[in-house]
Amino acid sequence: MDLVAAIVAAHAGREGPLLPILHDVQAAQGHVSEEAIRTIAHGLNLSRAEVHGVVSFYHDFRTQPDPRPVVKLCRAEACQARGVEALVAALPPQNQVRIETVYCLGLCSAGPAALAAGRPHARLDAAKLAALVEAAT
Amino acid sequence: MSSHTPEKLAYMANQIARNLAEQADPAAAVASHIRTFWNPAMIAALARAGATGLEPAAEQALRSLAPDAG
Amino acid sequence: MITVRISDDSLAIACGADEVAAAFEAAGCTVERVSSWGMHWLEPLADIAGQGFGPLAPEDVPAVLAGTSDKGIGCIEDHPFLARQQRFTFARAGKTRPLDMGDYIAAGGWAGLRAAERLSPAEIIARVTASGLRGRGGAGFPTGIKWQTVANAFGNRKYVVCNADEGDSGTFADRMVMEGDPFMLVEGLAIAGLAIGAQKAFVYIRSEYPHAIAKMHAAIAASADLVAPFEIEVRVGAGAYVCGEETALLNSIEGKRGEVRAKPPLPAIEGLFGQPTAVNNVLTLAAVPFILAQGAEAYAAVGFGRSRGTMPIQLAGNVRHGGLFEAGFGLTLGELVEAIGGGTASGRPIRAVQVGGPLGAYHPPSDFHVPIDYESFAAADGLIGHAGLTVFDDSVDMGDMARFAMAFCAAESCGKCTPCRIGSTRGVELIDRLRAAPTAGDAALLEDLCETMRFGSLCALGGFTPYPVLSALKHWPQHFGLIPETTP
Amino acid sequence: MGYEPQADLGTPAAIGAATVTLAIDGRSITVPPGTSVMRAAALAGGSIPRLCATDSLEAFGSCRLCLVEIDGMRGTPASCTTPVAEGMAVHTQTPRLQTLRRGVMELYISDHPLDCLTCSANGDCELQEQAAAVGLRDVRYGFDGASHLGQPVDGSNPYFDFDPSKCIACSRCVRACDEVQGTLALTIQGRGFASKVSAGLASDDFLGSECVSCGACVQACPTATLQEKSVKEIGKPERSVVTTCAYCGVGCTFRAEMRGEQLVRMVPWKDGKANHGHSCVKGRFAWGYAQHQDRVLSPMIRESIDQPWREVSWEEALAHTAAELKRIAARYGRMALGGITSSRCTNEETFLVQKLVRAGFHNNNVDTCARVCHSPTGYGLKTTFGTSAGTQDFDSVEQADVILVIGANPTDGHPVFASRMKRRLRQGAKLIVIDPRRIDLVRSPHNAATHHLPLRPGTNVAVLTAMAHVIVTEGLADQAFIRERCDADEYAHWADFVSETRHSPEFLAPVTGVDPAELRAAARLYATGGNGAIYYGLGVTEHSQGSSTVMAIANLAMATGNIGRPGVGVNPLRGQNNVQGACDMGSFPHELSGYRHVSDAGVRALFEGEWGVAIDPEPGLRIPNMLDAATDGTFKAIYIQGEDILQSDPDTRHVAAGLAAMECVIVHDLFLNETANYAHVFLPGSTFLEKNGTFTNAERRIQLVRKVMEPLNGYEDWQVTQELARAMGLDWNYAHPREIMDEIARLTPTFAGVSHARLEAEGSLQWPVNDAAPHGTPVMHIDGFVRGKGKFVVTEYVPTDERTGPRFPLLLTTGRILSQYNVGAQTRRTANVVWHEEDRLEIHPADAENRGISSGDWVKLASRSGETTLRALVTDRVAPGVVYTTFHHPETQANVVTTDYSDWATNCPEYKVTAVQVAPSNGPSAWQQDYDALSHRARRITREPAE
Repeated sequence: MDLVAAIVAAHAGREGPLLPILHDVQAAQGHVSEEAIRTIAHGLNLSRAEVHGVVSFYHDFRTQPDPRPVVKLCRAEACQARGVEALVAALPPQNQVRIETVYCLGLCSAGPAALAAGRPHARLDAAKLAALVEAAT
Repeated sequence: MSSHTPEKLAYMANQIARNLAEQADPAAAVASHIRTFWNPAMIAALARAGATGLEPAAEQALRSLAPDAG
Repeated sequence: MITVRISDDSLAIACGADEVAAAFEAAGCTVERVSSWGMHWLEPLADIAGQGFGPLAPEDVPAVLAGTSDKGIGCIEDHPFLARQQRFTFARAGKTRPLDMGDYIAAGGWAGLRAAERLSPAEIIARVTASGLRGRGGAGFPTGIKWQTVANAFGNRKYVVCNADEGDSGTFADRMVMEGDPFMLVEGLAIAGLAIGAQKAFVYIRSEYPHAIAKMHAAIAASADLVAPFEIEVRVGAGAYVCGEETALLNSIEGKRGEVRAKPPLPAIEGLFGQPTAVNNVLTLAAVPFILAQGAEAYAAVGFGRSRGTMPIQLAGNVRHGGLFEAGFGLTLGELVEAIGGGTASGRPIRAVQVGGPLGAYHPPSDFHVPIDYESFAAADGLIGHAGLTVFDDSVDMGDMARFAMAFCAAESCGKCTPCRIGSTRGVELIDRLRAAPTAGDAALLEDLCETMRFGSLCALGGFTPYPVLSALKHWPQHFGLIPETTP
Repeated sequence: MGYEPQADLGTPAAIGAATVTLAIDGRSITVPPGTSVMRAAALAGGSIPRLCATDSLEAFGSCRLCLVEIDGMRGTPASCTTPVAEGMAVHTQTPRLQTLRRGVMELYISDHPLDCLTCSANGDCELQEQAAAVGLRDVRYGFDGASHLGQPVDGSNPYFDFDPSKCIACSRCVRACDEVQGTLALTIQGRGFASKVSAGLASDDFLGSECVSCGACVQACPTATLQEKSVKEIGKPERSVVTTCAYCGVGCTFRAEMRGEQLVRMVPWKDGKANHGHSCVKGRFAWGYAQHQDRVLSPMIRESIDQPWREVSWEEALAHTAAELKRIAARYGRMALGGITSSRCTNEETFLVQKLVRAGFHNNNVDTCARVCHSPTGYGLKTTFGTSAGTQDFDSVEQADVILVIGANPTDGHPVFASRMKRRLRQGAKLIVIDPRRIDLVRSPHNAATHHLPLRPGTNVAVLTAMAHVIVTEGLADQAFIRERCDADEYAHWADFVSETRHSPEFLAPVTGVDPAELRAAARLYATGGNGAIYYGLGVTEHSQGSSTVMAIANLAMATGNIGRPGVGVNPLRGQNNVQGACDMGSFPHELSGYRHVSDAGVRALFEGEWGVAIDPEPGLRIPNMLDAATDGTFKAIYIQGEDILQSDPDTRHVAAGLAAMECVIVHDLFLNETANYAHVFLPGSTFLEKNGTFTNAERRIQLVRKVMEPLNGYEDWQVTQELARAMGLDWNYAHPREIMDEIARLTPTFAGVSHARLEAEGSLQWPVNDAAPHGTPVMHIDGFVRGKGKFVVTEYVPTDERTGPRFPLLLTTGRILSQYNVGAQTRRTANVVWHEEDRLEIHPADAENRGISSGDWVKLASRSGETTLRALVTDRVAPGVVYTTFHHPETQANVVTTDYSDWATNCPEYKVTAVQVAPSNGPSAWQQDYDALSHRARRITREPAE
């Protein structure tokens, strides 16, 4: 059985298993491919349109692979109040790291904040953010 | 295969007989069925050919439908 | 051997708590990782026999241990920021190890559930109703009445759903509960289950909170026997702010697109998988163990008007003393951001405070007299929402913030209803056009658009986005070029 | 009738009595609880603007145009999602609401092309209509902002285009696919402003998606986003006529929308009692055959089949035909003539053909294509219940708790009913499927059978008897029902019989191949799961034990008390549009209309009095008997209306031999079909669009067929039959089919109350319609069986004589596919071929592997009757040892392979079980090559100027 089918089988019997499955597939393969969508749809007895609709709704799921490391940078109001937009403007151009905008990491009293490799970072300034991006590559 | 032959009619009668074998009076059931659905020419053709190869219920039915059968 | 208590809250970690803890361990100390006191500007904060030191960096450790550090803040519990609070929900904050069952029990954990187990469902609901507890998610609906509706509804199966998809910028109380006192939430869920006759609870946590997800998983596993046969399951969101809307959240748990459902039917009647469902916010459920353990009166004794009990207020953004401040309703906005928050972190004057997250209004200092309670803020064209206060200094361009409000709505709109789906995009374009070439016509169109979104949208995302936009337009028209910029 | 869209009340009707009174803009109205404010307003004669609401779909609440103000309620609730409440005071037109609605519409139009004048939906566009209704005059946002304009049109579906630039994201198409059709092929992709309708995955187009082209999305679309290509090509319809579909036995009602004499589109009619506004790819779109160039419009004759056809005038054709028939009767006797009525023609036409045989040919040699499909249903249900028809209406399925489908593939064969069944299943009803093949119902998005019993073809009776064994021996029978409603002695006899150990699931498992535990569980579910409803098709009837199987089904229903109320019953799914009607009209050789035996002197007297001729009291020949008699030289002439027996009947070579032995074969059809290769007279037929009359669907529902356009050949089919009768000297003078129906009503007690006038007034009637049931009979046998007591019939399992062996180790079973219909004469002449351009042989991977066969390979399919070649499709839908094919394409010649075995009681052919071998092949079989040559030769036409 292929990996996606195994993930589907592992969640079989749960109530509303689609999101947990998509998370696992994305974690395992880095994205949710059309092939994976077909397998999931078949396994859960959903139409592939439905699964596609769900995958495309949530920003966490990607349909194309992108192996670059990710830095999730909060650009919501509290971090804006603490100057995140100036940091973004000052970031040196690079293409090795995917810098994803998120809206709020819950670190609003200590922004600007980011999440990289599962670890949160707060009180960022231009140097710290640049170092974070550098470290992620 | 030429088909409106006595063999085919006998086959049909036997098939009816086998399917009605569990009825209370199989011979009567077969006779009634044939009487209801068969054209008399078919009954006559079967009767002309005689009872050879017929299931007992079919044979009995044929006798009641065509008393002169050979 | 010195025992050092340092938080493992993700904010503390983000500020370097792990490195500080490692430095103390390297220096031979025993380190206990506890929850955060909520004094975020002091994180990482070390607690050595009740004395606080912070914010620390690893290089500060030798001085702390040598007694020569200038980062001492004295007795933590006597700190004025804490001394002014009334902590019901965050009573254990800073004091217990989040996943230590012994700590939880020693600090009064499970007393609420034990009390509930001796009561009938109707009695539990009666106590919650008597406490005056209102939903802390923003709408402020009385919790007891919601539970009663679910309890009365016909269904083969009923659910409790904890909305832990708090995605409002400027709020973090839910995250602190889940990371700092997860058993309390488990206890609240179990009590809710008893009250409404549910067999199962889902805790829907936004994916941006990995630490909260991990702690909740662990706490649920550790307490499974205590709440059995009631089952609790964590569900992780997938990057959709709109799933904080309760019906979108239910769709998401069901594995569907996080689109908002039209109401009626109310989730209490026809909710998760079509069954009666109590959807409650983290803080609401977290308040329940206190009410059951200490009594409805103890809870209701605090508060202001129809807003009873305490409210965990979150001081965020450009504020000197940011963090969690739990108090009865009724403190004014000005007291909170100036006296308690200490003004801006930048030291510049406050220009605006956004109250209630991205969908909350921007309040100028002239609103600082308004007390924090549901009704007073409604009267001031605002809402308290999750009670997150995001402070901005005078470098902020309120035209930018109005534009951002529309852009955020456009980014997070589920797309189901027209005012939000198209209106938010048109809002961004219109604000750009207005600011490039201000006209009275476009200003009026922006107001019309806000009116269309406010009264036409299916849920609060499109419906409340006009709050920040209109408040910015009203109080800072100069930022839209509608009147000349004046220097005060 | 002018062109006028059907009224739309916005949200579906609530069930129940009108008890809630509210005021809408001061007008008081009383409606059932659960009614939306929107619907109540529409019922009160008002109109609330809306775009996402339509009364075929559940309220959605997304467009936000229908906002209202309600006294005592905060804000502006959406009227579509707000239910009425007693005493509610609703305001639908206030300045605030007008501003809001204009604001919403301004947003819509800011993202919509400004091409109304050149848009194919101009004048038939809800967006345009609503923009006018809310008084939008100006789009102040301008048109420079983000938009969805300029996106490419998806024209992959042959019948409709998808133009995303015109989409308003109301989700009506998505919801129609979900709620109405139940395929869930569509979704909204992305979110927010980027929300976009998507068929399947991002890389799918409509044709490549799971879409079955039912048209529900097109129907639901309020703009020109999803629109029929025909509307774009021909233009907006100018007039319309409501008529009944001529495809399957569901009997959908459509509005044929016309521009001049050109059909623009077929739109399912919401008031159609069988389809409630739904449709399938055939009825909705596959009507192009009606004007196909292959239609033969002039009569043709020839002396022998090796000659080319000669076009002649109608007069000559009819005079020649009458002379031939008279000559043959004179030379060979009256029994040498016969006729076949068509299940595709109207009741009136069918009635005339059988009347021609009985009154003009002076014998009862009339049969119908139901012989080869549902004759066992007639026999089996008449024997057990007393009526040769299904017991329920289609609406009944909405109250079923357990649905047992045996030998039917509703999603392909009866798609519109299947959608309703699937909706009921999504609501929680349980499903049992008994079928050798894993049909779509067994598992498709959002529904799955609780039990699938993949039996070995030919063992239906054994499986059903084993189910009865479980029900009786486990004490699950409904004793009260049996005591009150059934013959006690017969029940006791039957109960003893089924209780025998030899009928246990375990004992029969080696025969049936069905897991005994699964069979027991299925039997328990059917017996105890609430309302149990059985639906069956040709997988039941087309067996040597077809009649026994029908009776075994009836036995099960009676034993469990599942008869005589909504939600239960025994429901044959009829293949062709008028199978029920053709049978009702006296098309069988042994009975007159209304299923009365020719031997009944009283009945004959009635007909003899009306027709003025003596009726032969003896049963005539059935189709296979006629063909047998032809090969024996005693049967010489046949009039075949609207049936292609050469392609559709089994054992093609035998059929060909029979036809070739006749002296006058008269084919009355739209096209030069396969049977016409053996014909001497060809009489052009008319399509259902060209005639008046009635069809009777599978639920006994009689519905009007209305003439939409003039017959291209000049005559409706009933007129041709009448002219032939007159040429033979009969004094027939019907001016309109309504007069034929009046005669049917006079002669047929179950039709006593039927007339075209009543059908016009009431839409449809389900027979019996008579003094006892003046408004018809949706559910039969409510207070008692038509025959009195229900009759349990012992159904001994007698295996078919068709056996697998070393030469023919596999079992072939046949069926149909959604996009094609029967022999394909109609659907092959439409764009439906894109979905099914050839018949394929489904074979299990293990069997394919053993034979070195891959999907797409040509294979030889051989039985003791003959062999043919076709391409393989390797799939585990079929069990090992079983192969399957459809028979829609004449090239396939699937019936060369089927045998002459047939049902013991009715001679319905055993299409569903043929022992075969499959082997790789290089090309067509010898028969296919010979036939192809003959077919080519036989279709030559010499065109001489007529007259």
